Amino acid sequence: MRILGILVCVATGAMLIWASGEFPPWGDPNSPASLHVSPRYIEKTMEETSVPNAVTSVLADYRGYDTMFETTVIFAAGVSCFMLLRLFSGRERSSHHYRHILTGLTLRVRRKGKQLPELEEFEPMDSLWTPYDLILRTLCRFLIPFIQLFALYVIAHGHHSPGGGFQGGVILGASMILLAISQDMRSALRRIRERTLAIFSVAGVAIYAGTGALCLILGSNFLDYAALSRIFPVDPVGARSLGIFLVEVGVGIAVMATMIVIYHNLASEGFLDEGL
Amino acid sequence: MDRILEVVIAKYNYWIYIVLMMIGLYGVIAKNNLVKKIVGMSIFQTAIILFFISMGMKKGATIPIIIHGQEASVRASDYINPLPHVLMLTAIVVAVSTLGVALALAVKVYKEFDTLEEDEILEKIRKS
Amino acid sequence: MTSHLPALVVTVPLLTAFAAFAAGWLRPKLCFPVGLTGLGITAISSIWLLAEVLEAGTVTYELGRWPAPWGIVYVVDRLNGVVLAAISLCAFIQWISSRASVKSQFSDRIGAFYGLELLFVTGVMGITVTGDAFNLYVLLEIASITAYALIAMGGGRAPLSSLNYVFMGTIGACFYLLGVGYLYIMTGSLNMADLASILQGMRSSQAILVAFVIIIVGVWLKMGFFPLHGWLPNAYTHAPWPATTLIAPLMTKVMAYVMMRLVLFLFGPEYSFGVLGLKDVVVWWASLAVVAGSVIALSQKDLKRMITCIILIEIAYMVGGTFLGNRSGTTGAIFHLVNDVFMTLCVFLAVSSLAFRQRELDMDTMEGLFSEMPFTMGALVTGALSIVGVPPTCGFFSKWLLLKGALEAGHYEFMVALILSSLVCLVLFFRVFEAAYFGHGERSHGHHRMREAPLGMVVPLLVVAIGIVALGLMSGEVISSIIEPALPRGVL
Amino acid sequence: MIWQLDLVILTLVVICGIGSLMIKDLLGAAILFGAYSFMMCVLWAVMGAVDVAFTEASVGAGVSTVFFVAAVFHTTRRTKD
Repeated sequence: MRILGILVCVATGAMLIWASGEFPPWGDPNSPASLHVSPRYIEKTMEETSVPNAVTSVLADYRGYDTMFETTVIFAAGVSCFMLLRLFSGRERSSHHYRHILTGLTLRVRRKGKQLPELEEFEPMDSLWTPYDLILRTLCRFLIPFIQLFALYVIAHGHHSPGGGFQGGVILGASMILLAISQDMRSALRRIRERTLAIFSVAGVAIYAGTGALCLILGSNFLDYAALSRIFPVDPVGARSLGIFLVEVGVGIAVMATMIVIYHNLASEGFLDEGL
Repeated sequence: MDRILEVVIAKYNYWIYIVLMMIGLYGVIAKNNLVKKIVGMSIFQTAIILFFISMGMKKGATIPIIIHGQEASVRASDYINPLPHVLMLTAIVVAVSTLGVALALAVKVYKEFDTLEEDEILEKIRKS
Repeated sequence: MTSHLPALVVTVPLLTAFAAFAAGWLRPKLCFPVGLTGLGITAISSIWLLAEVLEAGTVTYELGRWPAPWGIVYVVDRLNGVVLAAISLCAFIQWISSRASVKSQFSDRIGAFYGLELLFVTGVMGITVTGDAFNLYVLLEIASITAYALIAMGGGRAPLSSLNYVFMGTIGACFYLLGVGYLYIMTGSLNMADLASILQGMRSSQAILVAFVIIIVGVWLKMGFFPLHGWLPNAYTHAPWPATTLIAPLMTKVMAYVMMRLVLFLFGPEYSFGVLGLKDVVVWWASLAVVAGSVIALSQKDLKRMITCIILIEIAYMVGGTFLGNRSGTTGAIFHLVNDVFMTLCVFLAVSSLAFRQRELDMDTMEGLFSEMPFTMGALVTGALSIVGVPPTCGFFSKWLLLKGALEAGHYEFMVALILSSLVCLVLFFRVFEAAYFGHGERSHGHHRMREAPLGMVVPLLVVAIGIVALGLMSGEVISSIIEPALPRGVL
Repeated sequence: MIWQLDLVILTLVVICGIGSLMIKDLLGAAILFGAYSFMMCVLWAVMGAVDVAFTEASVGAGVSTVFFVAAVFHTTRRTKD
């Protein structure tokens, strides 16, 4: 296998490098990639969508259809993780964790159905055990609101600066993951329940696809945000900007919920009681 | 000699990207451990993303956010090509989705076979 | 409304998937009817779209109303119109048929399962309809990720097979993406029509050649073409039945469609067949793959695995037929693709109804099935005859065209491989039927009599079986009015 | 864009990539993969792809690493290669 791998890699690599001889020099402003399609995005973004960040306007408008499926991909991944790992009831864990009280080391004992004899230095880490670390807890409690605030800023300010729905959604999701790591999974789940997460993840993607479908119902093409000017008091260019904002919010919600779902299912093997 | 140096300077970036891709590809094909294979897969995907990003690069240009106050006179050569960035945002999302599903599968495989080494798993299958 | 049909065929299953997933959390009973409605609308609109295309020619749809090279467009011509209709019908029929087994196997996660199935359909429909090279990659990943998850639900070895599929599938998709990157760096465009017109002037470029090779290898990996097929038999065998009957007929066929689209339309026949000179090598290779697939299929004992291995043979037919590069061969390949969707669906559905009543599918446990499950076995016979290539089933006509194409191109080895593999298929299915027909009477002890599969499975199965024969009877019309005009000009 | 900086970061990326494949401990591999992603993110920021760099910093170096650690925690750290 190893030799085969090396052979395949060397052959492919040699072929790719051979072909790279024809590429335009690295960073060449006159390469076909910079001259053929892309100038319009840069020159017309203000005029056609009134969004200064060309990446956002291309992402959510010119090629908004790709982004809709990008959100769908992450939604599909969340649903897949849920479906593959989630265990609903009555299954016993294959391993148990014990914590050495003096050193804080964690041991894992893999014995199906059997418990270890009671030992004084070890405490079992079952679903009722909660870690307690004052520094970690306090720090995270202070940190999480700011992380979430920043995430909201990233989502809302994607028109003018780097960022947007996806990045903001990941940061929001990461703040909840941090909560689950620093405290425990059950208290994180008490803040935002599994059912809520599932509904959020589907609602986020549905906002995106629904915005597109709304444009279709309003008589224009799918995802043609200019049609939104018929129901919102904005001109067609402003409507594009508005449409971009709407879908970014949808992406943010979907990504946040999906990231948390994936983490919860991976970190608890689908039991959703204890995390890392 | 000068010509060779010129070619090297113009192209060495591409070569390093391709080397990186091949490291990842080797990881997927030849590694024995399933999580290592997943790491290799992610490296391969990220290297392709790097290759795409470098296509949009223009020397002497700035990031693709139109500077405030200059909206009237935008020249395309002043800003980096945004299209590869958009494509690669999508590709990053695809990469992390694949990673999530692959890790979930690896956890399931471990539950079933109690090991992550491919040869040991095949051995167990052959025995049963 | 008719002008929005290309968008509807993708967005309706997408929105239905969300609805089904949400229904799984709120009212699980609603999942099935919601999906049924969605797939029904999809099937109707794709057939309507095909009619529209036959009447008015190629339909283009600009998403977000951005013109072609800047925005993403959907282009529907005769080739993908007919593939779309086949896929959506197949998904609709499969949806009805798999109801009972989904209910019994996945009652606690029914919403997630149905949601993923619908997303898979969205993915394959989108791959077929899109006119943008990068959009194809994103949709490909949707179809793949959902397929990984659906396959891994089989239990036992399924997660391992699925993980293998993840690795191979991701390498394939990455190769495709890398090839698109090579095309983009040389041309600066992602739109297929635009790319095709720019590539006209770049016939001798090394980078384009490498892009062609990488893209085709990536697609072959996804298709399971012979030396790259390692993931396919395991993944489809260990998958749960409702997932196999959906994924096996669609995934590989759609990738075969992608190969045809790229070879015939993006790179163009002059380039793919003329300039490169890879044509003969690929046809030889396909012949080899047909033989290898037959050998692999012959060595299987399990019925499910055996019919899975037949897919390998069918895929090799399509590759070979496409690369024959003449009119009959390419027409045969396209027609075979459409037929194969239904043939595979028929055989898989029939075997899944057998499996629904009887857990093990060894050749030895099949005695007396003809008298116990006459309708299921009848449909299985029809599907098998079509795969072997017996008139009047549709499989005969596409194989005939492939043979004709091979004869015209002078590729006798492909003809030999075709005939040989048909004989192998005959032997394979004859083994099954012999066991099922003649084994009656010497029943092993303790074997209770099996009932016919439930009505919800038998009716769709019979519809598919009748459809195969009908498609065969109408093949002349289908070929002359839909498939032959679909070919690009360069194919002689 | 300064080519010396570019070269240094590229070298670090390659080293982290090889390291995460070579190291004989899956947790270490996960952390090195996080480092690899972060170097990648720096590289993209240098190339002017700020949005992509932002995404990679939050996804590749952040969430992906957490996923890896979660998966390794529930399986094993042992690896033969």
